[in-house]
Amino acid sequence: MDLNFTPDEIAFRDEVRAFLKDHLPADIREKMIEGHHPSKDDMVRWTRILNKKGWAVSHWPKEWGGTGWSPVKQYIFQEETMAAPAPQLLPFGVSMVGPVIYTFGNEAQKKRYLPAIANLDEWWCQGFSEPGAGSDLASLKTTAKREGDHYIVNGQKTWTTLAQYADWIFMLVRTDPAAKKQEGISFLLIDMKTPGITVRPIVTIDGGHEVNEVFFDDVRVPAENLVGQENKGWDYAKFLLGNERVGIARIGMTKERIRRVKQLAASERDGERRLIDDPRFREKLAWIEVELKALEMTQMRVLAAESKRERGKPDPASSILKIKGSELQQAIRELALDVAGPYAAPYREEVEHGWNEPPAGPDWASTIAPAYFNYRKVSIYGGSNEIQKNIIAKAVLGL
Amino acid sequence: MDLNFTPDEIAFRDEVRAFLKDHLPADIREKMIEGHHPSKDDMVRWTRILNKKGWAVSHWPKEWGGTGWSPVKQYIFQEETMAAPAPQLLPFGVSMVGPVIYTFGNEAQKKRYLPAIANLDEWWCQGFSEPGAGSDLASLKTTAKREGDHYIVNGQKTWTTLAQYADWIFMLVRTDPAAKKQEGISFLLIDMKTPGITVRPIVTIDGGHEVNEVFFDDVRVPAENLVGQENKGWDYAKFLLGNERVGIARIGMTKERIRRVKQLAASERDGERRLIDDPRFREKLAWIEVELKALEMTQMRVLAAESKRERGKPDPASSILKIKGSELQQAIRELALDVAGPYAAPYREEVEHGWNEPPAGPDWASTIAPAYFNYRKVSIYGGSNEIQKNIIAKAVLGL
Amino acid sequence: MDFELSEEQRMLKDSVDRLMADEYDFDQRKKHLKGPHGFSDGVWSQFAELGLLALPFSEADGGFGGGPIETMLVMESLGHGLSLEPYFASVVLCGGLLRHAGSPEQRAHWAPQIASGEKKFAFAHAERHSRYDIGHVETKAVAQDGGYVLNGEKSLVLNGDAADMLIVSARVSGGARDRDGIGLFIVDARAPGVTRRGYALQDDRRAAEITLHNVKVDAQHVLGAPGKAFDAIERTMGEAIVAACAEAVGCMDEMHKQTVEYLKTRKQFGVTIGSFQALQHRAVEMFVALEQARSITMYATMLAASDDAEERRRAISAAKAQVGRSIRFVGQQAIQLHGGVGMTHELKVGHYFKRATVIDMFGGDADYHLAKIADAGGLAS
Amino acid sequence: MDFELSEEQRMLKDSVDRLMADEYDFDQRKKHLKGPHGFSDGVWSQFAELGLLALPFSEADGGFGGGPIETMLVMESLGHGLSLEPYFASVVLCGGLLRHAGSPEQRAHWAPQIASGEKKFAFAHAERHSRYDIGHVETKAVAQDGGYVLNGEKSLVLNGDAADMLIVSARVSGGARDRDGIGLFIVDARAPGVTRRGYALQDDRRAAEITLHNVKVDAQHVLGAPGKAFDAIERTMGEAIVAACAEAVGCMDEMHKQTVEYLKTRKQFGVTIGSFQALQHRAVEMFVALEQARSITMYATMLAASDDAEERRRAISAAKAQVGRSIRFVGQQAIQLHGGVGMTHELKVGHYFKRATVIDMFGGDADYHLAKIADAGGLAS
Repeated sequence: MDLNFTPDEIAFRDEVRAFLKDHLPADIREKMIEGHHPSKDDMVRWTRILNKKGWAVSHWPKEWGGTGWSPVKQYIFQEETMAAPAPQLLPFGVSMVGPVIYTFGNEAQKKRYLPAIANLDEWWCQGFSEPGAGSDLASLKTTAKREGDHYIVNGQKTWTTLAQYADWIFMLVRTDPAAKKQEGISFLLIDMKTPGITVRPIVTIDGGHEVNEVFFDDVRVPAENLVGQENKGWDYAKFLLGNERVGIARIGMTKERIRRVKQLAASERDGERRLIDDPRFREKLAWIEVELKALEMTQMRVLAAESKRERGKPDPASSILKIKGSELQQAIRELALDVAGPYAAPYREEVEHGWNEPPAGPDWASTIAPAYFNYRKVSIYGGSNEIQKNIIAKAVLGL
Repeated sequence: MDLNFTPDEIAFRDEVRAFLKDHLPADIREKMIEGHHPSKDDMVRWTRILNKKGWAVSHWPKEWGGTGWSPVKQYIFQEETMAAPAPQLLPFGVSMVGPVIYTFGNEAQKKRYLPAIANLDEWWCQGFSEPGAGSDLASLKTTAKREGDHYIVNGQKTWTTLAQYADWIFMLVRTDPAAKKQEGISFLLIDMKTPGITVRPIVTIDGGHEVNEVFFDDVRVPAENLVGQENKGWDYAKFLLGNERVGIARIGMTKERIRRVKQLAASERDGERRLIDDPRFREKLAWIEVELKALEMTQMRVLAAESKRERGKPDPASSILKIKGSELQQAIRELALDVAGPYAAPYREEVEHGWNEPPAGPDWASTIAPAYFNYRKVSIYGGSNEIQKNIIAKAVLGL
Repeated sequence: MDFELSEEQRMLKDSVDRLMADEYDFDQRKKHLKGPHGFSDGVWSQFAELGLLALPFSEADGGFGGGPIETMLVMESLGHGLSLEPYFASVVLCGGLLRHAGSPEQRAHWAPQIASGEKKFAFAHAERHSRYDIGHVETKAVAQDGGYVLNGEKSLVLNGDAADMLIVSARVSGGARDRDGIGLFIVDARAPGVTRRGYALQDDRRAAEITLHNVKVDAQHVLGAPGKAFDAIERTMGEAIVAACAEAVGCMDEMHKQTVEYLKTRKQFGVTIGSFQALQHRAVEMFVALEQARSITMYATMLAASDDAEERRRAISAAKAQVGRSIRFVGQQAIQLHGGVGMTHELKVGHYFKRATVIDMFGGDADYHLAKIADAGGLAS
Repeated sequence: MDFELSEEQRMLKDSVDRLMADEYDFDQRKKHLKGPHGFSDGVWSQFAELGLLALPFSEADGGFGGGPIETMLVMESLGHGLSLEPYFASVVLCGGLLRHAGSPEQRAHWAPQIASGEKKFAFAHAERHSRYDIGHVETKAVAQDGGYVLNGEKSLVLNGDAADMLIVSARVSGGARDRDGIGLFIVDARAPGVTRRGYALQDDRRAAEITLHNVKVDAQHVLGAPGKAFDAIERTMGEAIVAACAEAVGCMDEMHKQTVEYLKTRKQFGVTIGSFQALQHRAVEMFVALEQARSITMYATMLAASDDAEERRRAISAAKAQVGRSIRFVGQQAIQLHGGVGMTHELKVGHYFKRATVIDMFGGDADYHLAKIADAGGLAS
C-alpha cells in the first residue's frame, strides 16, 4: 500500500502541469476561475490545442488517437485539467458517442466520425432523455420506422445539453414498438441539419441556457447511421452510461473551487475583518476539505481496482463517487453563497459575447448565486442521488 | 393571536412552581439533576405528594380525581414538573390504563383500580409489545383462552418497562385466533402475582435495567378482569396510544437538560479555559435552543387546536412533536457527551441503593455516556421516527 | 395563549390571499415583471385600496394600527404570490423608520403618502462593507445652514430604482460601526446629487446602487434626533427580519405544496413517485422544517414589538436562524424532488427557491444569528 | 499509488482476523471480560506468539519493523473482534514512545519485554484538565541524586490497572501547557509512591487513576532528553490516533454489516424491513460514511510516518474528524435500524457502538480536529 505516485507518474503530472501552464489560453482560464461558462469558441479552441498535443481523446484506443495512459495517468490528467482550471472536454463526443462508435460501430463510421470528434470539428449532443422519463430512461417513446434505406424519426428529446451548438446528435430510438421496454431500442446518429429537427431552449433557474428540447418531425435518417445492430441500442446505452462514471466525482474541480472560495473569503471584508478570519467559516471549509480528501482516496481505491475489472462494468461502489461528489460540489457552492452574502442577490445578465457589468458589489459575486442554483442539477442528472442509493442498496448491500 | 399566558394561567404557573419548590423532596430533585433514574421509592413518594395535593391524575375526570384543568394548564403543569426537575409520573397507570378503565371499564373496575393508580398504591406495567413485533403491534401472538370464568393466558411480552416493580400488567391478548389481525384482540388486567408469570430483565446498552421480558405460562385470569368487550381490545389500544402523545416532545425536560449542559460547560475547564467560552460550543447549543423554541411553539399550536378536536383523535401533525422532540432529546445528550469529552469514557456501576463513587473526573460525568446511549431509544419506542414519518406522509401529506 | 386570528385579521388575510389568487398566477406575474419598474402599478393601487399600505401606521397617522401579526399575515401571503411590488421596502422598512423615528409632523406628512401609494419609499442604508452589521454607516452627513449635506455610497437599496423618496442613513459623528452618531434623512430620489443605478435581483425584485454627492437636506427632513437613529433602525430592521421570515414561510409553504403535488402526479417506473418511501420521508422532513419555521416566525412576531430589547433581539435572531436553515433544506429538496423540471425557469418552484434564497441573505444568515444568540448567552430564559 | 497489500501484510491481516474469529465470538468475549484484568491472558500470549506485540519495533530491537500500515491492519481487525487486550496501550502508545524517545540501550532493554508480552505497559499522561491538549502536563519531575522524583496525578490511563510498567510524562520546567519542559519516565507500576485505582470504561476496556507521590526514577529510566519529550509524545499520539481510527473502522464495518444483515432477516408487516426504501437508503448512507472513514484512515496511515510535520498533523486531524463524524452517524443509525433489540446488552451491535464512542472521545473529537485544521489554514495543499 503506497499513496504516493511513482516517479513516472510524478513526471507525467509535472508534464501535464507545464503544458497547461503554457498552453491554456489566459482568457479561457480567467473565465473558468470567474465561474463563467466557456463559450463554444472557447471549447473548440481548447480541444484543438489538446488534440494537437495528442491529448484530446486520451482514453481512446491508440489507433484512433488515444494515448495508452494507465488509469492513474488518466486520473492525473483529468484532475490537473480541472484544477488548472481548464474547460472539461465536451463529453458527448469524447466520452459518450466516441467510445460507442469505436466499440460497436463499423469501420466506415469510425473513419467518418472519430477524427472529427477528437478535433471538435463536429459538435455532438445526446438524445437520450425524453419528457416524463426522468431516471426511467428505457421508457422512451421516440420512434424510428424503417422505410427503404432510411429511418423516419418522430418524437421528442429533452435536457439536450448544448444542442444549440450541435452538428450531430446520437439518439436512442424505438425501432420495435412491440418489444418490451429495454428491447426494441436502437442507437442512431443524426445530422442536426436534417429537415424536421427543431431545437427549443430550456432556460434554467440560474437564467442560463445549457439545455434544450429537440423535436423530430418525420426526420429522414440514412440507415447507414445505425450503430451496431437494430434493437440492440440499450446494450450500447448501458455501455455508454457505465463510461460516464469516470471522473464523475469531479474532485479536481471542487478542489479548484475550494481554492477560489478561500481567495474570495480573504478578499471580502465584513467591516475591517476579512471573512476568512472567522473561525466558524474556516471550520466549515475545513469539513468540506476533509470530506473531499476522503472522497479522493475513495476515488483512488476504485481506480486502483479498476484495472482488474471488466471494461464497461463499473464498480457499483463508484455510485459513492456520484453521491458524495455531487454533495461536495454543492456544498462548496453553498459556502460561496455564504461568502458573497448580500451580494449574492444582484442578478447579472448574460449578454451576447460575455457578460454585462456587475450590478453591485464585488465583480466575482455575480456568478455565485447562479452557480448555487445551477449546481442543484448535479444530484439530479445522470441518475439522481436517490437512484444511486437504490443501486448501492441492491448491487452492493444486496437489499 | 397572543403568545402570552392569561393572568389566570400565569397565576396557575406560579402556584405550580411554588408547590414544586416547597414539596419536591430535595434528594429526588438532586437525583434528577444528576441524571440518575428515580428509584421505586422516589416514584411512590412523589406520586403520593402530588396525589395528596390532588394533582396526580390531573387530566382524569373530576369524579376520579381529575382537576378540570384546560389543556393549556395541563401543559403548564407538565412542563413545570419536568423543568423542576421532578420525576415524570409512571405513565402506565396515570396516562395509559387509567384512562382506558375510566372510559371503557365497568363501575366495579373503576372503583377497584383507579384510586390505587392515583396514589401509586399499585404499580402498573404495559403488556403490549411482543418479540419480533416491533412497530407492528397488532401482530401479537399471546393468547387468552376462555375456560369457565377464567382466561388462560399463554405467551410472551417484551420491552415491559419497570415490570420488576409491577403489581399489575395490562395486556393485549388474542382471544379469537381465527379473526384477522386487528380483530380478535382483547384487553386484560392481570395481577403480577398470579402463578405462571415470570419476569426476566433486559439489560440495555447503558448498563441499566428498565425493561423486561414477561412470560405467561397457563396464567389463570378471572374473566371479570376483561376491560370492555371481548375482541374489541384493539380499539382501546388505539385510544390509549392516542393519549400517549400528550407531552411526547418532552420540551420541559430538554429545557432542563439545556440548563444543565450550560452549567456543566461553565464548570468544566480545558486547561484554564471554561468550555462555555468556546464560541463553537455555544453556537451548537444555541441551535438546539432555537429548534426547541420552534418546537415549543409547534406544541402550543397543536395544543391550541386540541380543544376543537374529538378526544382520542390526536392531530396527525403531533407526529412532528415525536420526531423533533426525540431528535432534540438526543441532540442535547450528544452535546453533553462533547462536554464530558474524555471523562465520558469511565463506566460507573449502579449499585443496590444508588451508585458507587465516580471512578474518574468530575462527579457528573458518569451519567453522560449512559444517557447518550439510553436516549437512542426515544426515536425507536412508541412508534419509531420512521413510522412517524410514514404516518405524516399518509395522514397529513396524503402520499 | 391564543393562536386564533381575530375576525379582522382573518379578513385581512383573506383579502391579500384573494388579491394574490386573482392577480398573481404565473402568467400574470410574467406580465407584471415587464412593468416599467418590474412590478404592477395596478396591483400596487389595489394594495392601497385594500388599505395594506396604511396597515402599520397608527390611526392618528391615518393608518389602521396594524402590528407585527398583521404584517406577518400580509407578508406570508405576498410570499405565496411571489409579489413583485415594493411592499417590504416602502411599508415595512420605511414605514417602520417613520413610525420609530419620525416626529408627529413628519408622520402626519408622510404616512398618508405611503398609505395612498402616491409615494414609494426605499431605505438607503447598506454600504459596501456593512454586510449584516446594521450599525455600519460611512456615508457622511455634515450640518450646514440648519440642515445637512450628505455624501457617500449606498448599496443594495431594495426598490431603490423605483422609489420616489429615500430614507438615507448617514453619519453625523463617530466611526464606521459606532452605534452612536447615525442620522436618518428623507431625500427626494430625484434630488440634485442623487445618482441611481437600478438592477434586478435573483428573485426578480429590484434594487439600486445610490451615490450621494453633496445632497442637501432641510431640517424638516431629518428623521428623529441626528446621531441617535440607531435604535429606530434596529427596531425597524428587527421587524423587517420577522416580516421577511413570514414571506419565506409563504414561499416554503408553496414549495412544499407543489412538491407534494408533484409527488402525487408524476409517474416513473409505472407508479407515482410519491409511492417511494424515501421520497415520502423527504417530503415529511420538508414539512417538519416548514412547520418549525412557521412556529418560530409566530414566536418572533409576537415578540417583535416587545419592549424587552434583549428578549426581542434573541427571538428575532432565533427566527432568522431557523428560517434560514429551513430555507436551505426546503428549497434544495423542492428542486431535488422535482428532478429536472425543477431546474427550469418554466416551473414556479424554482422562483420560490430563488426568492427564499434572497431572503436568506437579507439581514443576516443562520450562522450570523446563531452567533448573536450564542454571544448573548443563549436563548432560554 | 497502490492500495494492494504486500504478501506479508496480507498474512498479517489473515492471522489477526483468524485469531479474532477463533477467540472472540460473543460468548468467548464475555468470558475474557471476567479475567483478572478484564481481558484474556491466553489471547495475549497468542498476540505475542503471532509477533503482533513485536510488530512496530525495528529488527535491530527484536521487532518486525512494521509501520503504520501494519498497525492499521492489526487495529482494524481488533476493532472487528472488539478485543479487550491492551494492545493499543502497550504496543501502540508505549511502543511508540519507546521508538521515538528511547535510547538504543533502552529500546534493547524494553522492546523485547513488550514484544514477548512479559511486560504490559501503560502511558500515564492525561491529567484532570488536559482534555485533548497533549502538551498539558502538571505532574512535576524534580532532579535528585542523578535521577528524578515524580509527584502528581494522572488520569484516564488506559490499561493503567493491569500494567506492569508505566511511562509517565512529567514536567521538569515551564508552565502547564508549555511544549518545552516535558520529560518521560519509565516507572514500575508497583514502585513505592505509585497508587492506582482501576475501573472499567464504557466499552469494557479498563483504565486507572494514578497518583505519584515522591516516586523515584533512576537516570537510566529517563526516556530521551528530559524536557524535550513533546515531539516524541506528539508523534506517538499522532500514530495512536490513526491506529484508533483504524480500530473504529473495524467497529463501523461490523455495525454496518450487522445492520444490513438485520435488514435482510428481520420481518415486519409481513416483509423484510430491508425492503423499505427509506431504510435501504439509510443503510447506503451508513455505507458512504463508513467508506469515507476507511479512505481517510488509509490516507492518514500513509502519512503518519511522514517527516513533513505539517502535512502529518493535518492528515491525522482530517482522519480523526471524518472518523468521529462517521462514528456518530454509523453508530446511531446502527442502533436505530436495529430498533429495540439494538438497545440491548445481549446484541453485539451496541457493544460496537460503545467502543466506537469511546474511540471518538480519544485524542480529540471531530470539532477539535476541524478547528486544528482551520487554524492551520485548511487541508488542501
